[in-house]
Amino acid sequence: MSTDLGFWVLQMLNALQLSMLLFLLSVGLTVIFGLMHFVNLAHGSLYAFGAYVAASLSGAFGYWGGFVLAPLAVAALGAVLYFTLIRSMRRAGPMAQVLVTFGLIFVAVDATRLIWGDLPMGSAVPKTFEGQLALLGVQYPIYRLFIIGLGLTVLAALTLVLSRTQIGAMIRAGVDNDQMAACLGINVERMFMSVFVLGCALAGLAGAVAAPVLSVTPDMGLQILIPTLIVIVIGGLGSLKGAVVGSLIFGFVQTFGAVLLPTLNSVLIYALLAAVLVIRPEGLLPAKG
Amino acid sequence: MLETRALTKSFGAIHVTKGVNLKLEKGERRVILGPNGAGKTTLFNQLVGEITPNSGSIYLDGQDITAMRVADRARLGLSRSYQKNTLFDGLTIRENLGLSAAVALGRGQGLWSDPLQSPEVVETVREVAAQVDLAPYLDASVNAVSYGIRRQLEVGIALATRPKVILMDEPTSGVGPEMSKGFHRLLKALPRDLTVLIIEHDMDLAFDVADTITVLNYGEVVFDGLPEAARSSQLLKDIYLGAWEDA
Amino acid sequence: MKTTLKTALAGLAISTAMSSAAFAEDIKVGVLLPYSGVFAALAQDIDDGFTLGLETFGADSGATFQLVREDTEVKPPVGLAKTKKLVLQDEVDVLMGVVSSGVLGAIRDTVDGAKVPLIVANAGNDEATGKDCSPYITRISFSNQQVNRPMGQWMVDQGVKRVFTIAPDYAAGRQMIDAFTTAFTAAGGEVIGQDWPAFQKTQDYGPFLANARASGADAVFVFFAGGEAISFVKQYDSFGMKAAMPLYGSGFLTSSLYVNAQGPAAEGVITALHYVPTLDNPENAALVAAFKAKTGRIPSEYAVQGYDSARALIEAVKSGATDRQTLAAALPKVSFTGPRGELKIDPATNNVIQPIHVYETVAGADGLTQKVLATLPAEADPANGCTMPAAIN
Amino acid sequence: MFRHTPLRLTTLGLMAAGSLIYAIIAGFFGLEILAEIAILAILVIALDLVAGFGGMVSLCHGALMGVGAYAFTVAANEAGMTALPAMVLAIALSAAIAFAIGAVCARSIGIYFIMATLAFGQMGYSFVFQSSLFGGDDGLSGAPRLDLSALGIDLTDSRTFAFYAIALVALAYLVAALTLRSGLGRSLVGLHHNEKRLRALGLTVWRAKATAFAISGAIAGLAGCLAAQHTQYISPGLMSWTVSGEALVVVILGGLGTLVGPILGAILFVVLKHEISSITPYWHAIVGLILIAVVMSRANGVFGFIEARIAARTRTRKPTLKEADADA
Repeated sequence: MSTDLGFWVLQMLNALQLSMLLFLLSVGLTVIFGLMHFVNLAHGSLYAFGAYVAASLSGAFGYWGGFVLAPLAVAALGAVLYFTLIRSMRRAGPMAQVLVTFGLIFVAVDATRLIWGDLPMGSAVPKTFEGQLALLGVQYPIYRLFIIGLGLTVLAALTLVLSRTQIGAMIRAGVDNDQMAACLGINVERMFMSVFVLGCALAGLAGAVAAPVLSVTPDMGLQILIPTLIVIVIGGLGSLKGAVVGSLIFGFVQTFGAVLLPTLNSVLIYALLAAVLVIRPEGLLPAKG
Repeated sequence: MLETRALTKSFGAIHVTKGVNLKLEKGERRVILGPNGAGKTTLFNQLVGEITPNSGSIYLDGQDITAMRVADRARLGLSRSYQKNTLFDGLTIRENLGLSAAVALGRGQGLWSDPLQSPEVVETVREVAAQVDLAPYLDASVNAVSYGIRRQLEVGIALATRPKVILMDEPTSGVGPEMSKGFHRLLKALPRDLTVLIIEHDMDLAFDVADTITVLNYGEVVFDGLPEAARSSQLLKDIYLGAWEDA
Repeated sequence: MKTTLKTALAGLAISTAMSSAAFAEDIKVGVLLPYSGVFAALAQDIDDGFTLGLETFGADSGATFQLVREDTEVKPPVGLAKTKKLVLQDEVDVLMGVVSSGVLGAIRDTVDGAKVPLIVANAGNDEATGKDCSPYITRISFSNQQVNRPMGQWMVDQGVKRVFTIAPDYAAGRQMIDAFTTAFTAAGGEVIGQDWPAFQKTQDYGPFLANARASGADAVFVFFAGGEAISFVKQYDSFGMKAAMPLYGSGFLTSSLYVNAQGPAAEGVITALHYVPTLDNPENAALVAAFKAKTGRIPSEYAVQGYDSARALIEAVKSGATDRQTLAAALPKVSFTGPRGELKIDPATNNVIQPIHVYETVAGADGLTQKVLATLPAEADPANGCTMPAAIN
Repeated sequence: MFRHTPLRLTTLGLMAAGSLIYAIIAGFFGLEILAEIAILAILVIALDLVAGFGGMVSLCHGALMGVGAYAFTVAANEAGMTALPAMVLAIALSAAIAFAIGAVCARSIGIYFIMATLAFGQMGYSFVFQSSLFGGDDGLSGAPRLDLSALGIDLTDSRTFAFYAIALVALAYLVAALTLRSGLGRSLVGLHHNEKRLRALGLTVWRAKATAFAISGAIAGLAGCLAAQHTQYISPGLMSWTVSGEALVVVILGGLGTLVGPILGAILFVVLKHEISSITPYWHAIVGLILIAVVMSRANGVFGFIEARIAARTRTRKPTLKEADADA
């Protein structure tokens, strides 16, 4: 440990970077839940799929090719899932949804093994983002700053869309009360599909962005699932603010836990989740009431 | 038997009950009248502890129960039925009544025997089934019987706890006039030592059952007295019927 | 329930060409590998290496080898059930495989109790040839301490005096690092800090890298394997730490199996392992050529472990072993010069004794390759509480 | 509420007879499979008790099983207890921990309950994984088997052990069935259908939930003891959330809230897994597809499907057990 200010700045940036990566992943999941009351355990698998697509396209199309195409590919997969499974499971209750999407995880892991093999893949950081940047007295990897920036951009864009646009108003109405939304003449079905597909695209984007930082392995979706769930449950299912707060809490607890309480680190986040659920059974910032 | 003193509850700036004073004697049958939104159900919710009042106090049999939890009040002999059916769907009517009786007998956490087959529970189920006319349907699933029967079960479950005080929230809500009348006949046949508080919006039926009448409007008690006095009260007609017509 | 019959039939059988059918022995080999799960790639390499080894050396052994493959799924209870199946139902003469130390720990008592020889082709936990050693368990792969211990002295010799260590918080991680630090401090080095990120739960190594950088160490010594190794090496590079604080580690970090996914980030990382595909000896040249011809891949350390397991089995058969009892007695006595160099089995522990190769990952003509910097002499592990019973036959 | 319909009794009888006969004739590997089925069956009985009847869908039952397995092994190996007291202690500890989890999670419902139990389970998993006392990820070996030599029973023999495992399944079933018949069991079913009403009738809801969870935890602990005695080796993998997820899969596959169905599910699952994994290493995908198909079919698992068919044919009363969260 260090008393050096730069050290703590560095750790702050690390925490922020992890938070933003988790935010990209959890925001789609939480908005889908808020709107459709659908629990998609396979969300992590969509992220893995995005990472694989990005990593395998980076050879032919470069980083930016994967950056653009991976979210699109995952969105397309999301649309297929929506029409085959999700739509008919919407009213089936949380347990049936948990189980169907649990089954999907099994299928997804083996599908990635069949398509891309068992060996991990990697992709490179784009040339423009190689190296480090001097910031607040520390040298920090540019690519990580890019992740932070991207997370903030997506957050800003989603906030704008939700608060300023008509579709945003519809989504908010839908989260508050689906019957009311239907009464207002909103095509609920189409809105659900768009939101689901958008959530998938964001998961794909998170995968594409994570690919150069992490290794791309068949079980990466399963590994990220628990952190993502913790984020949205701490934050409160269904709310954008909750996803932000949850991501920040997770990122900071994980990072500073590793620095300050290394022996307890892996238990810490679960203890925090349990504490939140005991005190606020619906999370810190639930979408409703 | 049941008493409230200056019971007040507000949600934000809106008072749903405002300084409500009620006093029921043992065996009294009181009907609460009032237009929609007068705070009748909110009053019930406070009496049984499902919501907490902002101020004021509640006494059951002389004991201050204001801060007591729902289940603890129930165990002291306070029981209620709901305006919207709150049954154990999927179970049979016998099981619904039996569960209620078993819990009230303190056997809801027992591990060693089936309370539904214990003599006390069987006897209670039989008696309550007779009181609310459910004997022919005992083995039917709740899902399989008509709405009217379910309404009777709603009250039956509350009765099966063998309460000292029973609160009924519009027991005949949504039920046709014929059935409604029959139901009031059943109510009148209840033992005289049971203290009954009923929310009712059908005035004729209310006057038929009530020993005393309380009228709530905008959360305040605007009338408290005998049915005859209520019937002739101009104030009651203005407020109650006026609001009724507005609604 | 027809499971029993079907699984028995499902084991693929291969047989090698026989030169003299006159005294042909039929050796039934139970192969225990995690064909599904996170170590599936390792299982494939070991399996390919093993079958190549049988084809290469089996021809003049006078025996045929029938393989019964079972998937351990990297789950100890599954591995145990499959072991019992192979031992009790298929009645195999010898077991081969086991990637994870957890599975090895789970099956140890069963193997020992049933007196079936087991050739360990990967799992490196020190106990297996330490306090939990068995005359029936012969390890042809490596032990966690064996791979890392020699780096302690070597790094001090290179002028590295102060290190920071990082490894995942699980048994293998601790054993690898502890073996290194013990040797390193004994040689006069100083360990100035240690971090143990949660195993398979850590996505971001940033916090640990910041700790390492703040420590002011001369170098960082780490152990990571598989996907974690890729993430770590890339993140280490992205923080620009390689220049000021060179990265050393256990050789699994930059294994030839994973190094291409790490890309340029792995260049300059110096690690030690019992095998790298660029070792310059005729045995290795033969292996690399044959393995490439068979699979199109470069053999990894896992492939060579499978390959040498086959070689050891065949050497034992050639010495006259034919069944469980004789194979168990013969296996610890084998010694040969293979792609890794000269191998023999330590009679005190039944662990392999082999040279360790220090190598640097460098850019080559097609992708990354390994430049061997030093070959450190073979050294037996301390017995660590292993008391091997006297000869078993 | 839980009833022993003729179909259920028949199915139980057939499964008991089938497994006993199989235990007599099976080969060595068959006996392994039988023990594996028994462990899973006990775990899913525990899970069905709370999830199927009480609507408390738990993702920490794998961890509770792990508590039983670890407590048993540590008590026997480190504290030097003999197998029977170690078993009693392990089951009591599982029950106590389950009681605490149940009490803490009593206010959470639906997906929040699932997530809260997931958190507690993973907490235990992470703790054991890193704890040197519990052998970390390498696990612990050397758990003893119950010594019944006084009765002339030798549990080190695989065949005898299989009979013992079947007996423990019967014990777990009996405990679960008796619990469901008890006042607590009746309340549990009532809670699932209408928690608010039961509270208004005077039930201390958190205590009923926690007690039911404790009994379920005790049964899971028994599964853990059996697992530890079977493999005589335990590892943290036992406690991972995916074990709980798989148990939930088995409950659904068999028929939620039927108690008999999940046992059938355990048999099907283990046999299916071995069949498919002997054909392809990609068996997870096939199990996943089967699971999706079963849940999508809206039938209450295999046994629920059979029950519904027979009910429809004989036109007797409708099965009263609905999908766990039909009212969620």
